[in-house]
Formats: sequence, C-alpha cells, structure tokens
Amino acid sequence: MKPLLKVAGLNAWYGESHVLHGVDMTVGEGEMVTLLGRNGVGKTTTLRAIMGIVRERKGEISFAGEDLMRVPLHRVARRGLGYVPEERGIFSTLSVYENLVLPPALAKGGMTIDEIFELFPNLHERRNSTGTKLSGGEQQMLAIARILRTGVRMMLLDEPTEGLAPVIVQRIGEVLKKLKERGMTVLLVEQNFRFASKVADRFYLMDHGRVAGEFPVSELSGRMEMLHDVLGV
Amino acid sequence: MTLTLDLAKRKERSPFIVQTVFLGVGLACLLLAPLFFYPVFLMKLLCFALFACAFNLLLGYTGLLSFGHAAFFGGAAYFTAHAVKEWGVPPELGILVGVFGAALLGAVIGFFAIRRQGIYFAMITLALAQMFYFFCLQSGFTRGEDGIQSVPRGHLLGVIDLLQPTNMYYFVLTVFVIGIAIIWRIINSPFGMVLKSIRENETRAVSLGYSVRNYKLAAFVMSAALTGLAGGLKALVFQFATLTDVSWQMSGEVILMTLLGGIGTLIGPIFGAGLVVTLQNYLATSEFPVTIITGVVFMVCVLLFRRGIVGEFYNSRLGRKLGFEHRHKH
Amino acid sequence: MAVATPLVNEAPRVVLSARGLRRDFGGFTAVKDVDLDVHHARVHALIGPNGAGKTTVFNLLTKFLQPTHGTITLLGEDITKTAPDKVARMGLVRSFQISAVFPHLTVLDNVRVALQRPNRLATQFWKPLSALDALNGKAEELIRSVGLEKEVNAVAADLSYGRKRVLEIATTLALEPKVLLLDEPMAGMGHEDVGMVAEIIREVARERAVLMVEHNLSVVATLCHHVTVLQRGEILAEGDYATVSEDPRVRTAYMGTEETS
Amino acid sequence: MTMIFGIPLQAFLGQLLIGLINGSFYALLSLGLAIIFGLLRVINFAHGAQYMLGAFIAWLLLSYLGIGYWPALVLAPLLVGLIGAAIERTMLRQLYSLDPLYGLLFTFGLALTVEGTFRYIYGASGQPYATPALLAGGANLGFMFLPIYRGWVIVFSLIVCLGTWLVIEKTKLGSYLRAATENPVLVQSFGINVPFLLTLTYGLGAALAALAGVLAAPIYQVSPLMGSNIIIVVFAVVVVGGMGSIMGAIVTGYLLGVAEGLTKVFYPEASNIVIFVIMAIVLLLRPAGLFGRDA
Amino acid sequence: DASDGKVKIGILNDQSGVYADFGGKSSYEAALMAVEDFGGKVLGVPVEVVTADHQNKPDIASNIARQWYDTEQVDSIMELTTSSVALAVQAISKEKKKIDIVTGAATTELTGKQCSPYGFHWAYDTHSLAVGTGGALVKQGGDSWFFLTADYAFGYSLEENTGNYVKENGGTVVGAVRHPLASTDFSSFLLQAQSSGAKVIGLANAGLDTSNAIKQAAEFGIVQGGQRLAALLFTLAEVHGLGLEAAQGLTLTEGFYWNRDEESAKFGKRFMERTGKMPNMVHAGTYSAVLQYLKAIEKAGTDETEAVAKELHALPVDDVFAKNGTVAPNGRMVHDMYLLEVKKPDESKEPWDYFKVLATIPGKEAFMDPAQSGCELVKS
Ligand SMILES: Nc1ncnc2c1ncn2[C@@H]1O[C@H](COP(=O)(O)OP(=O)(O)OP(=O)(O)O)[C@@H](O)[C@H]1O
Ligand SMILES: Nc1ncnc2c1ncn2[C@@H]1O[C@H](COP(=O)(O)OP(=O)(O)OP(=O)(O)O)[C@@H](O)[C@H]1O
Ligand SMILES: [Mg+2]
Ligand SMILES: [Mg+2]
Repeated sequence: MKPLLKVAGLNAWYGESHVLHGVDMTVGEGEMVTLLGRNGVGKTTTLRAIMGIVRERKGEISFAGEDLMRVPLHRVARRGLGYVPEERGIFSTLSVYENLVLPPALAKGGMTIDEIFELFPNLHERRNSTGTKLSGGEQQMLAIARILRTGVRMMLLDEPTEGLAPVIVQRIGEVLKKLKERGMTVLLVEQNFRFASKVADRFYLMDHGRVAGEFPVSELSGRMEMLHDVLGV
Repeated sequence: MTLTLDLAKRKERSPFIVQTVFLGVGLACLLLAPLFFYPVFLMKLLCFALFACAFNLLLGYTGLLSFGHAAFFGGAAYFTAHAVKEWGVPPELGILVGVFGAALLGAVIGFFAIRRQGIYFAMITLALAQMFYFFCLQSGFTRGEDGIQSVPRGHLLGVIDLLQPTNMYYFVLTVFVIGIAIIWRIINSPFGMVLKSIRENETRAVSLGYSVRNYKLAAFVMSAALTGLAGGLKALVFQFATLTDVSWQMSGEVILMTLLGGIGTLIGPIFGAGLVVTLQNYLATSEFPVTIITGVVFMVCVLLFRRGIVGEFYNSRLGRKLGFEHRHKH
Repeated sequence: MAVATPLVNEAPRVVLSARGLRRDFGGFTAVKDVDLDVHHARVHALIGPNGAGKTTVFNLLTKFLQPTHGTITLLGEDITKTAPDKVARMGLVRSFQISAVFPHLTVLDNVRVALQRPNRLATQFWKPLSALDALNGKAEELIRSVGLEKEVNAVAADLSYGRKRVLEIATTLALEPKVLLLDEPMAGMGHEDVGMVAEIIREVARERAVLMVEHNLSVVATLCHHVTVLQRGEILAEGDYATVSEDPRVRTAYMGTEETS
Repeated sequence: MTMIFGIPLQAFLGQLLIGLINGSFYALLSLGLAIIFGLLRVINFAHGAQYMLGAFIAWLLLSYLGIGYWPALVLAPLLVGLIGAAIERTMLRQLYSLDPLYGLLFTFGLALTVEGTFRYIYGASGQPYATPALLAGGANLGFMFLPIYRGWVIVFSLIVCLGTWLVIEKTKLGSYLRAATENPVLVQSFGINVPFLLTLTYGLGAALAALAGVLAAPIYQVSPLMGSNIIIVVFAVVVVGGMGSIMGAIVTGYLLGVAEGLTKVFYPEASNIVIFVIMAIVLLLRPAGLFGRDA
Repeated sequence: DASDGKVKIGILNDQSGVYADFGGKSSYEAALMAVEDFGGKVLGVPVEVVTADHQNKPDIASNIARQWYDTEQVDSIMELTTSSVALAVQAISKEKKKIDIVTGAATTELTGKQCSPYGFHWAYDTHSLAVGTGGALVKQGGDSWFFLTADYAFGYSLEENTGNYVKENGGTVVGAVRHPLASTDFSSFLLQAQSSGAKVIGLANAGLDTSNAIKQAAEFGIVQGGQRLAALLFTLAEVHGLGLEAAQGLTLTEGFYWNRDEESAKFGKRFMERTGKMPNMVHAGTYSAVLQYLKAIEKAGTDETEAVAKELHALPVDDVFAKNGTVAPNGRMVHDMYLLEVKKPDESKEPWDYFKVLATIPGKEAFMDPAQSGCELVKS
C-alpha cells in the first residue's frame, strides 16, 4: 500500500511543556488506523500537530509526498486533510445547516447534503436550529458530517464516539466502513476499544508522547494481555 | 498506595522573606520620600495608587473590567468636599462620607452592571458612570464647571493641623497603607478565593452553590468604597473637587495605571500610578501633547508588556529566582 | 450479563422528584411531560439517544433552565422557582457534560473552593487564606480517592481531559451533596479511570441519591439500580436495567442490535 | 391645529423626522461596532476616532486637493478602511487569543493617539465643511423645513445598513465571518483564510465609521472631538440592541435616535441620558438586549 | 528690587485639550511678545516666561502652580483657562501670596466670593459678555429672545445675566431650551427656537456646542429666515474654525478685535507672523496682563507681591488691548468691550477679516459694579 501520510520524529510543545517526543507513523492510502493510548499521552496533540494547529513542532510530516511542515494552516485542508476535533467545534452563531455547509468543498467525491441527512436524520430535523443548541451527541454527528462534504482524502478523527448513544456509535461505524470502501483514509483516536477494533486495520499504541507499539487488527487477540496492561482494557 | 500529599510545597513557594524585605524597603522609601520629593506630588501619587489598587481588586481578582470607576473616585471627592466644606465635619469623618457615598453609588451601578459579563459589563459601567457625570455637571452642589473650591483640610481628630504639609503627608500615607492592607486581606482571604474561582468559571461556581451575583456585587461595592477612600483623600489633599475626576477619561487613566503596573498584582498598580502621574506632570511642561503619549503608552503596553512592570518582573528570571510566581490569564 | 447486587444500606425514599416536566425552546419541545423520582441511596440512570433531552432534564432539575411546565420537589421542598445557586446549597449538585473546572487554580484549590462553601468560610474576607488550611485534610482525602494525588499542585488547565473530569467529580463530592447529578461522568475517560469512577459513584451512593446520564452501558448495567430511558423528550421505558434492556423499543431507539456488555 | 401630547402635530412630526436623522448616525456607527465586535470580539473604542477620521479626511481632501464631497464619500472610507486593515494586520491581530479586554484597551489607546494627534495639529475648535451643492437647500414638507442633505442622510444610511446586513447574514462570506469569530483555528483548518477575513472585517467596520464621518461633515463641525462625544452613546445603543446582533444594532440605532429626538421636545434636559436610562431598563428586563441572543 | 535676580512669569493653560485654540500655546507667545516689547528686563533683571499644559485638570494645575511658586521662583501665574483651574490656582496664589492674572476663564466668582487681593481678572467675564450681547443687541432692535442654553451652571448664568439685560433694555425673553453639554445635534432645539418667532436666538453655551448650533442653524436657514443668532461666548478663533459661510450674521461680544484700529492691526499682524493666527481677546488680554504686570513691578521698584498688587490696582491700563482700563478693588480690570457681527463671505477683504464692530460697550457698563460682586475686599 502506498503511504499517504508519513510522520517521522515529530516533536511538539505547548509553551514550555514538551508533549510529543518523536512520533513516527505511516498511514497508507485507504487505510484506517487507530491511535490508542491513555489519557494525556498526546493523541490529540499528534492530530493537531499533523494538521498544523499546534505549530510549535519539529520533525517531518509529509502528505501524499508533500512536506506539510511549511504549509500554512488554511492550505492544509486543500491538500486533502480534514480534522474533526475532540471538542467538536460547532459554531453557536450558525444554524445547523450553516455549520454543515461551512467548510468549502475543496475536492470532488464528497457526500451530498441529502446523503448526509439520510445518514444523520437528527441533523435534518434540527437543521434550522442553532448549532450549539444541539445535544452533545448531535454535535458530534454534525462535526463528522461537516467534513464528509468536503471531499477530503484523509480524515483525522478525535474520539468520534465520545458521548454517543450505542445506536449512533454503530451507525458511525457503518459510515466509516462505507467511507473506507470509497477509498477514504482515516486516522482515528479512540478510547472506545470495542468500536476501534471493529473498524480499524491497524493500531498504534501511544505512550508518553511516543509510539510504543504497532500491530494489525489480525494480531489483536494475541495482544489483549499487553493492551490490558497498558490501557487497562 | 501511601503517597503523602506534598502540601508543604505550596507554602515554600510563597517568598515570605523576600516579600518582607521588599515591604520594609518600600515602607521606608515612603516614610522618607518627603525629604526628597514635593509633598503634594507624593500625596497625589498615593491617592492615585490607592485608586488603582482598589480598581485592580475588581479587574485583577474578580475579572471585572469597570470602565466607570471615575464615578466613585470623583463622586467621593465631591461628597467629602461637600461634607467638610458645607457641613463642617472633621476630615476623618469627611473621608468616611466619601467612602459611604462611593459604596452606595457602587451598589447602584453594580446592581445593573453585574447582570452582564465581560465587555458588556465594561460598557454598562461606562454608560452609568457617564450618567453620574451628567448628574454632577448639572446638580447645584457640585458647582458645575467651577467645582467645589477651597475645601478646608481641617484638624485630624481635632488636634493635628492638616494644612501643615508634613502632617497631611503622613495622614495620607497612613490611610494609604490601611487601604492597601485591606485590599491585601480581601485578596488573600477565603472570600478572595471565591472571587478568583468566579473569574475562572462562573457557571461552575454557581453549580457549587455560590450566589455569584452577590459575590460580584460585594466585590464591586468593596472596590467602589476603597476607590472612594482614595477620592475623598484627594479632595482633602488638593482642597477641591471638580468634574475632571468623574469624567470617563479618568476611568481610562486608572485602567492605564493598572495595566502598566501589572493587572492582578497587588503592588503593580502603585507603580503604574506613579508612572502615569509623573508622566503627566512632566509632560505638562514639555512640548509634547499628553494625550498622544498616553495613547501610545496604552498601545505599546497592551501589545508588548501585558503583564505590566511588576508582572514582567515577577516573570523575569530574577523574579522567579526570588520566588515570585505570577499566574494570571493573559 | 452480570448485574451486581445493589448495595443498599438504607430504605429508599424519594429525595428529588419532578412532575409533568416540560421545556420548550421556541417551537421545539425538548422535554415533554417527564415524571421522575430519584431515591436516596440509589443510582438512577437516565439514558437515551443523543438529543433525547437528558442534559435538558438536568438543567431543569438544577434550575439552570426554567421549566415551561411542571413542578420539581427537592427533599420535600418545592424548588420550581428557586435560583440555581440556592438549589445547589440545598444539596443538589451537578457535574457538566463538558468538563467544568477552575482552569488557573491548582487541583487542591479547586477542591478547596468547593469545600469552603458549606463552611461559611466563603464570605469571610477578613480572614487569612490559611483559614482554608483546615480543609486540607478533607481535600487530601478527596483528591486521593480520585487518584489525583500526584497532581495536587498542578494547575487544572494543564491536566488532560480525562483528569479534569475526575477533578470535577472530586469538587462535586466535596460539597457532600444529598443528590448528585452526573452528566456523562465517564465520557472521554480511559478505562482505568472508568473503573475507578464507577467505584467512587458506587461508594457515594450509599448515603446519597445519584442521577446520572451515561452512554457506557456496561457501567449502567453494573452500577445502576434504576434506569429511565428518554426519547424525544418523553419517557420511553423505566425499570431496572435487565427489564429496560429487553424492551424492543429501547433496543431499536437506543442500544442498537449490538450486544453491549 | 391638531395637538399631540400638548405640542402641535406638525412640530411633533418634525421632531420625529429629526430623530430619525440622528438615528441614522447611531445606526451606521453601531452597525460597524457590532460587526467588529461580533466577528473579532473586540470592542472597538477607536470607532469614534475612525468616524472623526472619515470627516477629517473629507475635509483634508477638500482643502488640500480640492476633492469634493462625492469622491470623498468613497475615498475617505476606503482610506480609513485600509488604515484599519493595516492596524489589524500589524497589531490588533496579536490580541485575539487574549481576554477581550485587551482589545478594548488597545483600541482605547489608539483612539487617544489619533484624537490627540489631530487635536495637536488642527486644534479643537473644528473645521468648516460645506454641504455639497447638489444637496444644498431645503424642502418645505408642510410640517417642517427639511434640509435636503438630511433627507439624503436618512436614505443613504438606510441603504448602507441594509446592504451590510444582507452581506453578513445571508451570504457564505458572512457565515465564514461568524464562524471565524468563534473558533478561528478550526475554520482555518477547513481551508479558509481566516486571518485575511479578519483583516477585511476590521477594515469594513472602520470604513463604515468613516462613512458616517463623511456624512456628518456637512452637518456637524469637523473636529477632533466629534468622535469621542458620540461613541459612548453608541456603546449604549449597542448594549440596548444586544451586541453581536447586526439587525439589532441597526434597528436600535434608529429607535433610540427617535426616542432621543422626542425627549428633546418633552424634556430636553434629559435628552443626553435618555439612552442610558433606556439601557438600564432594558438590562433589567432583557439582560441580553432587545435583539440579543441569550448569553 | 527683584528678589531672586529675575522675574519669572508662568503661563498655565490648556494646550492639548478642548480650549487649546481658545488660548493655548499662542497665549505663551503673546506673553513673550509683551516681555520683548517691555525690553526683556525689568529693574535690571531678566524676565523669564515659563509655560505648562494643565490638560484641563485642576489637580495638575494646582501641582504645577505649587511647584512653580515653591521651588522654581515663579512670581506670578497668568492665563488660566477653565474656571475650575482658575479658581484652584487663585486659591493657591492667595495662600502663597502670589499674583495671578486670569485671562482665559470666564467665571465672575474670581472677582466675587472667591476673590483674592493678589488675583486679577483681565480680559472678559460672563457678566461683560451678557451685557455686551444682551444689552447692546436690544438697542439694535433685537428685542425678543429665545435661549439655547447648555444645561449646567455656566449656561444658566450666561442665560440669566443676558436675559436680565435684555429685559432691562426693554426686550422680552420668549423662551429657552436647555440642551445637554456636548450635544452633537441641535436641530430639535433650533426648530423650537425657530417656531418661537423670537428675533434673536441666544446661544448660552460654549466651544463645539456653539459651533455645531451655528452650523446647523445655517443648514435650517434660520438666519435667512430673519432671525439673528447671538453667541454669548465665542471668539475669533472659533469663527475661523466655523468658516464665514456658516457663521455669517452671527453676533458676539469680545474684548478685543485685531482689525479695530491701526494699532491693533499692527499687533495682530505681528502675532500672526509668530503663531499663524490672529489674536482673540484671550491672547491680547494675556499680552496686556504681562505688560501691565511688568509696568507695575517697575513702578513699585520691587517684585514683592504686596507692592506689585498695589500698583496693579492703582495703575491705569493703556495698551493695545485696553484703552483707559482701570482695575477695581476686587481685581476686575474694567475696559471696553465690543459687540461684533460676523461678515458675509463677500464682505471679507482679507484673511481673518471677520468682524464688523456694531457697538462699543464702555467698561463701566460692561463689568459688574464691584460693590455688588460679593468680594469682601470691596469696602462699601
Ligand atoms: N493547551 C495545552 N497547554 C498545555 N498543555 C496541554 C495543552 N493541551 C494538552 N496539554 C497537555 O499535553 C498532554 C497531551 O495532551 P493530549 O490532549 O494530546 O492527550 P490525549 O492523549 O489526547 O488525552 P485524552 O485522551 O484525555 O484526550 C497532556 O499532558 C496535557 O495535559
Ligand atoms: N437552549 C436550547 N435551545 C434550543 N434547543 C435546545 C436547547 N438546549 C437543547 N436543545 C435541544 O433539545 C434537545 C435535547 O438536548 P439535550 O442536550 O438535553 O440532549 P441529551 O439527551 O443530553 O443528548 P446527548 O446525549 O447527545 O448529550 C436537542 O435536540 C437539542 O438540540
Ligand atoms: Mg485527546
Ligand atoms: Mg447531553
């Protein structure tokens, strides 16, 4: 598989605190990779550094063969990366619909509004209400849906199932599978291990700002012991 | 798991000895200052320093930016001047009249202002203080443009003649020290802790059962009363009370002093006030117009020295070495 | 499915109840005719699909929102028109779905701010801060019970998300509430924390009423005595977990087809 | 003669119209203020200075370059907009991540500097600016003598206000702007050039203030102080309307203009505080402002 | 002789605020001219002029005044724009036994209840303005008045004084409307004035308020409609700012007009060369005050306050500003005032040629009888 995203020796800082200490990973085209790790090991920071939101960083990040380190934040999306933040980032001054159509469609192949509403009927029902008046779970759906429209090649998803009802989690799992069939690449941060194991091809295990291990989904059962130690699953 | 919590560490951080030394040196300077500087100028400086510290109680420790503190400062000046001149009360009582007047005014303005947060709060205080300005402009007792003039300083406790500059200076200094001590106590009290937490996260404070409005109002009134202390004192120092002290430019000035000295530091505003007052005095006889300088200082300060003189010092290497640690959101 | 035997020390009695609770937002009704009884020494779960109105119910009960209709009674007193801070002082304390801490205070101070409130210390502006040191013992105990002892002097803003949530629970407990409302306390937590928090909740529920919103069904199954399922603002089903989870309507509306525990 | 509240109907109508003219200025100014606040979370204290700058540039253009009113109506806002954009780019920008009070303080300093400079160079008493020939004179409306220029002010400001509102509330650009206020980093991560948008916004707000300034030049004395006199009232207008609400700012501007105008007839002494009184009442009854969303 | 080897005069006024045009830096220039004209020396010692900008803040003014007197050997302070400042500095001067001569402030309090044996009020005051505009204008046929009054003490006293003179001279006051200080829009008030049918609309306000009112009156065609505008405190500097187009036909009173006669025109041109503008009564008054002060020192043979004050009270004033001026026991310098009308643009022959002199009001009529002033220095 051709690597789409390549990260090598990534370091990142928040002011004086050094959070990432040399993260190495690759994500192949069309692959779905999950980043596991305890609270606070730097999963979110990794995504934010890749996206260019955390700018105090060192190391190499290349996407589709192109160096991302120098690209300004608003150009990163145009290269084909989409980011769904942990805190969702729904806009309170915009209606649900406006939130949904806010990110400009930057490439072909995105979902249409109708497809999205079919996927998330809640959003259709509440489309004229203010973004932040949505329930926590509805906001999560909106955050994902918003990126699906833009036709990105790769999505960075930060804990997309947090706070979602099991039915919705299930639905999101299905959506991710569907997206994968369409060739979407996904880097997923997840605490919900059960969910991750259903959708991911491969896992990276993070610890103390580094990648501490890597294994494909097929080796999952053999690694349960180790995961239990590290994650307490 | 038998980890003892390292509560002692927290105490270690507060630089007790360093603080005491600084305090001692500072007090000694103030006690000896009249030997080197012009007393009225020093007294003015102390009045404004107290004003700025009282203002900072609200801005720095409760997170409320009032753009209307001139109302309390100038208002108290009028109240004190009126009481001393027209009712003939002794100076110490006159100042109390100013303090109570300012507190009352603070309660009224605060009642409206605390209904909103952040910048709205600033604008509401500005507007209400402006109303008070118009009231002072039009009402008879303030004598309009002329102001209340020739206010007698009187005799402190009936014996000490305050017309004597040295007497007056030490009186002002005493009031100043008392004022600062009160502020210090409020900040470093359980009550002050609640104020800080309200500044940090108001909703959470409510859910913990704090009636946030009452706390804010209390802080507002305290700040207004202490501001009144400074205002009343100033009326006695200069022996007049005029419209300048209630105008919104004065509210702006006190913000500048606080910002310049260091928001959220106890003694920062004192330095800020010193700088602004000195600057104004110095610029009065120079070619350069004061407003431009003031404006530029404001901009530079916000852009480059947000922590202010004292805040920057606390954060400098030397400051840290001495054990000052200064945490305030910027 | 293993349902733990509920730990009951005292006879259950109703401490918080709502009748005919309703809330409209413009034309949209988020909560419709909800009757709810929360019992002392019980853990009561409020579950339901996203947007069902769970957080809104919390907001109504704690008076952060004013109900359009209905009455709320807390410990025998009508609180339908009471202010939120008053409600909190009466012993009904909540946590938030999005974590709520005082970011620039240390962990210790976060807890002490909560501890000082019922102690009448809060209004004493003439006392030195060291007056609060009397609370250290209690604070220490709380902090240790949630496993934050290494971070006592850390500033809350520097904690990771999960740790902040734990801290929030500690501050909530500090108030010794009679009724505890927890909005998704485990969301965003690592597994080790989930277990620990579940244990804490179980422990505190011995002498308190707990009402919690939670999507983690294994937690609900093991921890909760009573479950209310909300859908579109209305109560869809009620009962213990076993009963509710068998309900086909609940399965389609909420749990999905997947086996969850 | 028909009487209304004890004054002749004609006089009443006249005063109503005059209130509307004043309201036009309030609306234009509070609109710009609301836009800047809504999108940048900055209380633009320099708004008054920018208003003054608009009027002064019109005067400078006329007296040094002989450029008249009509070109000035375009040139002055453009210039002030550019200056505003430059200030945003070089300075204001650094403050977004901070507590909004720093934005307020910065622009306060900016206002002092600009006004101080003009006062230093041109003095405080003001400069003359004549009504453009095309709009000179007046029309007798039967109930009052309406200077044509004032009629123009009403019409033109209405058009500008509505146009601006349409752009912000109904276009994609507007939704970018609104989203960018809340979470600029995220919006930028969607591929939108947020820094540029913010520059544009501040420039636009400043240009609106300058436009009001040019409109005011033939009516009010062109003086360095003209801005600081009006700005506090405009702040109150914005609080009453509910900050961040564009339509609210416009409608409240006109409404309060009229309220103030009528006060000038019935109880002139109170006309300068009537807006503040209304503000206090609104705060008691509707803390979020007449058109504001709940905070 | 001079106490410390020199005579030092302080010019203390607003140089960056609202009144900066009224007096400002140009007043300092006027003082320098007076010193030069006197020869730069008095009693053989040099005369020095210092200046400071009080920023309209009485506390700053008071600070500077004290420092000047106490540590910088300043012998007298002059100009003192803004009444709060003038009163505060006069009180300090009285306490320190120093001479102050006010040219910039208008309040009659200075020579009334708060008078000082060493304090003088030189150029004008609210009383003389009221007499000038109120009294003289009625004689010219403007016998019914409507006032636009700034809503504070200064406005009231202007309105009341003027109204009294109007009535004394057989005119009537048909109405008044009080507008807030710093109003921007006067059209409502002007409409009320217009419909009152009064022949004269008296503007009992100052500064920008007056300018805006005049400008808007022009817009509403009030002067064309046959009504006359009378500004009660307005000077050449402000007329210049307003422009003749808007100001034409306006009536006002000043204590000085540069184009009054040859001597004044010569003075005006010299002043113009140095400052870029023609002097108004504050500038010329300051010139006169400095000159007279130096004359008094020379006459007294010392710069000691009591002696100089005595000479200032005794010496007649005769210079470009005042002809046959005298100083009353309360410190009021009594001189002629002028009722002026602003020319139409086509009547103006040269730059700054703005006024027609309608009438000269003799000093005795213009200024208040000292016995009525309430000053305790006046023995009745
Ligand atoms: N804005 C910030 N400033 C300073 N430190 C931060 C900031 N954000 C995160 N950190 C710290 O960086 C470390 C890594 O945080 P990060 O959010 O990447 O963790 P995470 O693995 O995503 O955890 P979680 O599962 O709780 O979301 C944590 O220790 C956290 O305290
Ligand atoms: N202030 C409000 N104005 C308008 N609608 C609101 C408001 N608050 C909530 N809603 C709506 O009410 C419904 C219920 O929201 P609520 O937050 O109570 O859901 P929830 O059950 O907590 O969901 P989740 O599990 O996703 O957190 C949602 O559809 C939401 O959009
Ligand atoms: Mg994370
Ligand atoms: Mg919820």
